[in-house]
Amino acid sequence: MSVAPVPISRAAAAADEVILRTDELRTYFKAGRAGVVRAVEGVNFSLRRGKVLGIIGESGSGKSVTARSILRIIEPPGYIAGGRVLFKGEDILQIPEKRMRTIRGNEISMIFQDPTTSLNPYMTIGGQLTEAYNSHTPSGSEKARDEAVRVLKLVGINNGGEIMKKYPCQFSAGFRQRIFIAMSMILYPDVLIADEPTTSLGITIQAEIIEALSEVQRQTGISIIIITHDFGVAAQFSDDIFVMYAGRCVEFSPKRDLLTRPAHPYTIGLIRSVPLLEERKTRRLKSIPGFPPDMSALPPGCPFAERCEFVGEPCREEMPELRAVSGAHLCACHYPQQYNVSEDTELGVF
Amino acid sequence: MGQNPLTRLVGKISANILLTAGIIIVAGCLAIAIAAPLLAPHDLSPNPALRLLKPFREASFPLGTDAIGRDILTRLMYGIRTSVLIAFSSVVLAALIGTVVGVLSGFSNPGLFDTILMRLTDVQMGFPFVVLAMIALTLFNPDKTSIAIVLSLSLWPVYARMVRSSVMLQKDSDYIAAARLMGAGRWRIYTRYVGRNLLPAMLPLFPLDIAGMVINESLLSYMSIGIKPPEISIGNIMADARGYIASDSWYILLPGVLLVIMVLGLNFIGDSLQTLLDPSLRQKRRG
Amino acid sequence: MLGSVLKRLVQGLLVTFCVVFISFVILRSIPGDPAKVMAPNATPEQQQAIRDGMGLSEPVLTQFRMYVGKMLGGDLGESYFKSDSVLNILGQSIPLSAILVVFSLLVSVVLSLILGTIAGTHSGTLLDRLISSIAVLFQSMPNYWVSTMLVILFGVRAGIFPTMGYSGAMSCVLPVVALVLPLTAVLTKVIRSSLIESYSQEFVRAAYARGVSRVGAYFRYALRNSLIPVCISIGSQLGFLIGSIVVVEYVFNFPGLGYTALNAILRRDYNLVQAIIILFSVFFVVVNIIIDLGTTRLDPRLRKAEGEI
Amino acid sequence: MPTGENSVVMSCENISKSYPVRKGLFRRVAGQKQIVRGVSFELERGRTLALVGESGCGKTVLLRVLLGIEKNSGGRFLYRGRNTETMSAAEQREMRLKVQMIFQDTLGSFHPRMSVREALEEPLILSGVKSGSERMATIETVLGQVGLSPLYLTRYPHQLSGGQRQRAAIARCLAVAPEIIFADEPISALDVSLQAQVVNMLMDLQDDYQLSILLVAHDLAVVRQIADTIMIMYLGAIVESAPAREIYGDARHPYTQALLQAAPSIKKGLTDENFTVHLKPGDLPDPANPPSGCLFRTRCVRATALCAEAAPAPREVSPKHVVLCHFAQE
Repeated sequence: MSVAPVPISRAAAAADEVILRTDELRTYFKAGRAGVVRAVEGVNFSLRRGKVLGIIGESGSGKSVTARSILRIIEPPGYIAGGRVLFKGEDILQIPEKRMRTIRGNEISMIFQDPTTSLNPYMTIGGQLTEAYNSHTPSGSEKARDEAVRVLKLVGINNGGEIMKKYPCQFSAGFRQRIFIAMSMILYPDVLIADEPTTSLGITIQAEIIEALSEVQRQTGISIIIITHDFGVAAQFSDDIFVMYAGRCVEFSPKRDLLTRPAHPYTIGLIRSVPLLEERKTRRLKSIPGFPPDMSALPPGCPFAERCEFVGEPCREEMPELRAVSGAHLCACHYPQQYNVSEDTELGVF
Repeated sequence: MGQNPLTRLVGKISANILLTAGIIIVAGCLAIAIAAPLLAPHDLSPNPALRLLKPFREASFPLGTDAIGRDILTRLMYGIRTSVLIAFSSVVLAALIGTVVGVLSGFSNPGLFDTILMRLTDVQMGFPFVVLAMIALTLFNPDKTSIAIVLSLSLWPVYARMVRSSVMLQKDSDYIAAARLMGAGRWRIYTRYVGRNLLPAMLPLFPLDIAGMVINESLLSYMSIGIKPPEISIGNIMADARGYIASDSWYILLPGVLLVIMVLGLNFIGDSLQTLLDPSLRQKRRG
Repeated sequence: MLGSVLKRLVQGLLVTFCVVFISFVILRSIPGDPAKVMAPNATPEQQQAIRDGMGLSEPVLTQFRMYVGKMLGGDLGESYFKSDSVLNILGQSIPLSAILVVFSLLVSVVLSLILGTIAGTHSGTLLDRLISSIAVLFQSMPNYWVSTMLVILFGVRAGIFPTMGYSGAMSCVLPVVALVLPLTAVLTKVIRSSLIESYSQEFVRAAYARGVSRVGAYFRYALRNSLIPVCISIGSQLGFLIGSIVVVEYVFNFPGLGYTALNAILRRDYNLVQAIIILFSVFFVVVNIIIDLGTTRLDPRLRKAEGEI
Repeated sequence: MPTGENSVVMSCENISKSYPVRKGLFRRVAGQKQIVRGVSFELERGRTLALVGESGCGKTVLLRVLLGIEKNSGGRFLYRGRNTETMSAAEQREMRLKVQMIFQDTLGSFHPRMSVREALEEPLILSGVKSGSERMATIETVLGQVGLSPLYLTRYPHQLSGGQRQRAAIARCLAVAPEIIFADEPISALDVSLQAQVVNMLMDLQDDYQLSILLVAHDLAVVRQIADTIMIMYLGAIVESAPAREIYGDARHPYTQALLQAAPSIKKGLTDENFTVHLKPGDLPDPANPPSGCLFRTRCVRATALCAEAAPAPREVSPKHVVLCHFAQE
């Protein structure tokens, strides 16, 4: 593959073209002798070219497993149990491992949650930065170095040459995450998956990192999947939002629809309980009762039924399918709600 | 993280098989050690008529006889008795000394006292055990007590270091801070909080170290600086057998095999406990 | 860098000095009189003369001062029995032991790297369990017994290798084998578990995610990051190896350092014992310094803590 | 909401904490690493004081100093008007029980080999409740207060979920009927759907028992609902301190403004606001080697030559609203 000398904006080329789509993706983990934890159970979403898709979920909801399944880096006892991942129209779950390796880092790359553990402490920054380049395009270390310096500039690091000789421990966590972003951008992939890239960082550093990501996106037109548990991050950064709960998809929609008229009780509950900077009408927060379910012993039916205030008969028996509420707004609920954030008198912020 | 649940599962199963095997072996050895005088088929008097009787020939001397006609099975039973006694007491002694030193050292870290104690363990651990034991055993009369002391001398630094690192890790933990805030005194923190984590950490070490001490004791006796006849140890049976390697090599094989089985049983238990108790193998869930 | 070397050297010197002093005092209090061992039939006056000649009549502290004075001048005294200088005796036995150490270490490291890698990359499989079980088995075999078995199998029965004394390179084969078996077992276990630990790290997953192959991940991530624990354990095994050498040399009557040490102790050959003890502790201190500095060099985080980078 | 006259239950004056920096062969002291720089505040009965700062700003060290886990290097603190240093041992014991702490890492704050029941009994035993049945009664009461089923009593900490453990931790504090609770990021490790539960619970308990809470957090959204007064910490110093409403409506310190700007929010998402950080790029300065003049100037977008020369003095821009900035009035 050749690298475009100057990354051109690919977003304009084909608006609304779907670059990556999952279709009933299922990833399970073997547990015990016969047990299986269905960490991801039938996930469907699509990523539009040049857009940002936010995946929101709590810990254990399967959002990281989804990301790793796309790249096929799930390790035993986990395994992809079924479904398809269509990348540029081709099911990449079916291609041989050897070809998959040419996709990883080259066409789809990934950023991890904690930059203090996702960089090898014993390897220089340069060694890790150029690794993807060298393993995909054997064109000499000189060239790789130049590319690395260029891509470091992209994330706002101007003294790249100097930095490459150093080790990860010599930099702060926020800076390491910047380096990691540069590393995953070195081959200008089409898709970048960011798995909670700011969760372990402070507020201002989080903002800096996401600013850097937006800048990368603006300059290269890359499509991004950002995985987060923070509704605010998803709301500000993404174009589409996908909500996961207990390994299932709950709601998937363009951002504005989802934020103003969420249809799934879980999404509504989240939006109403998120801590806000703005003043609310009531002092108490509206909270979702109960605890997230134990993934190794999920009851049949909708996993949210236990905590849902609108629960009905079918909820405990049958998992609802993802259906259109309006246009591109999909929701998996037997009783999708007619709720409008701006009319919520208890919230009274929007 | 990814491999851990599987590793853990397989580890658990294989640990259990090995654990069971280990427990059976060790229980057998213990039973023999305790009841040797009752179980032994013969007494220990020499019988020149039965010199170097080969094993598996005669039902009443299943493992043969030695150079002066004593039943080898009987002698091995008494040998196990000596081994178990000495190895067990030396490990207990070493663990006691090590715990005291480790706790003191850990709580005084950083400080001169800690530095001195740790350098001391350095010296101790670096010095070849055999040379140390030789010097010590020429200094004292080699009987069971002095051998046990010499053995524990080589072992206590291991415990001291382990306890020290555990104490240092716990010293700054939130749960110790929480206990202090609730008004727990120093003594209560040592016994109820720090101590509670020490024993489980030491547990897998006990069988492993007992195994090591069994070997070391037999080594000393084999080199004629440990248990001296007429007292019996597996080591001095082998020392005796050494004179007959050319003509009767089975003689040295038997006690050796017994020793290996015993040590293997102890190592199985130790390894399995380590796998079962290892917190790093604990399954983590991921979102 | 220089500061930390200096610090460790000072600490090491102190440790060595303590060892020398303690062993000097202990050796002098061992019951048994060299004069009586050397000249059992001499009159008490003659024995006293021997003692005076060796300086044994002086108080222990005075003896120690004299000893250290000579030692710093490079004189470790005469052996009481071999009528040769201690330095000469050591000069003959050290190379023989060194051969054993170097070869057994080399063979063990290579073997355990192969076995440990197989077990570590196939953790949980039958193969892994097989290798691990064999490792436990060899760990459970006492050195001296293995040596004796080797003597029986290859020496007495087959007559392939010499089993007693030193008569050329072939004499080293069996002692090296006896040393290699348990050492390989221990190192295999260490390499296996540190590989598993490295593989569980997030950065290995990150490497896979950017298209690094399994082989690349093994060399650049798993193996490289296991080096430090493996080096540390080789260091601690060296101390253990020295102990094993004494035993193995005893069984094979191999005239190396360990054999010399044992005989010297049995004969109350103070000067020789003392010199060997000094040698052991210096060796140990040096090995520790090398390991310490090596791990610091290898680990950028430690280098940062030391203020090097 | 507590009304009427406010009584100060705890106050501290000019608390500082520094660690010696050792160097060289003989570990001689080469300098001081100042982690906490002259922090003063008053905690009122039934009120919540929030301490907000990013990781590395010294807020956890400040808490540890306040709790006596570490010794302060300067300043003093008063419990109900009495200097804690000159207190008698008995008074100190009494104070210990009245001040309890909720740790950030709930798993780490429980002994891994103690069951929930043992952990909850511990403070009761230490506060001198001799009878076992009395202790059990108290434990059942506090479990009810935090909404945790007594079924969990036999479990070990690692067998509980994060939310359950946080409840158990709060129950452990409540067992000794404290007056003051120090909460170190009590919800930052929790899932979003559980955060609201815990915040609500803290507010309920505060209303019921007139608890005073010192809440440490790293972002301003979390403390929005519960805080009465907010202090913003940077590099060990309080850069702005004000009643909560003023922090959100009229922040004066550039760092506070940057924090507000950087906090993600759904509302900003709806108005298509991008992420922006009003900070100069760079890292938090090394506490052993702080910048001259104003501590914040290396990151401050408004910094001038004056800021490098002189450290700003605290200014009260409106009642109880104190700012540590040369340009606080603008």
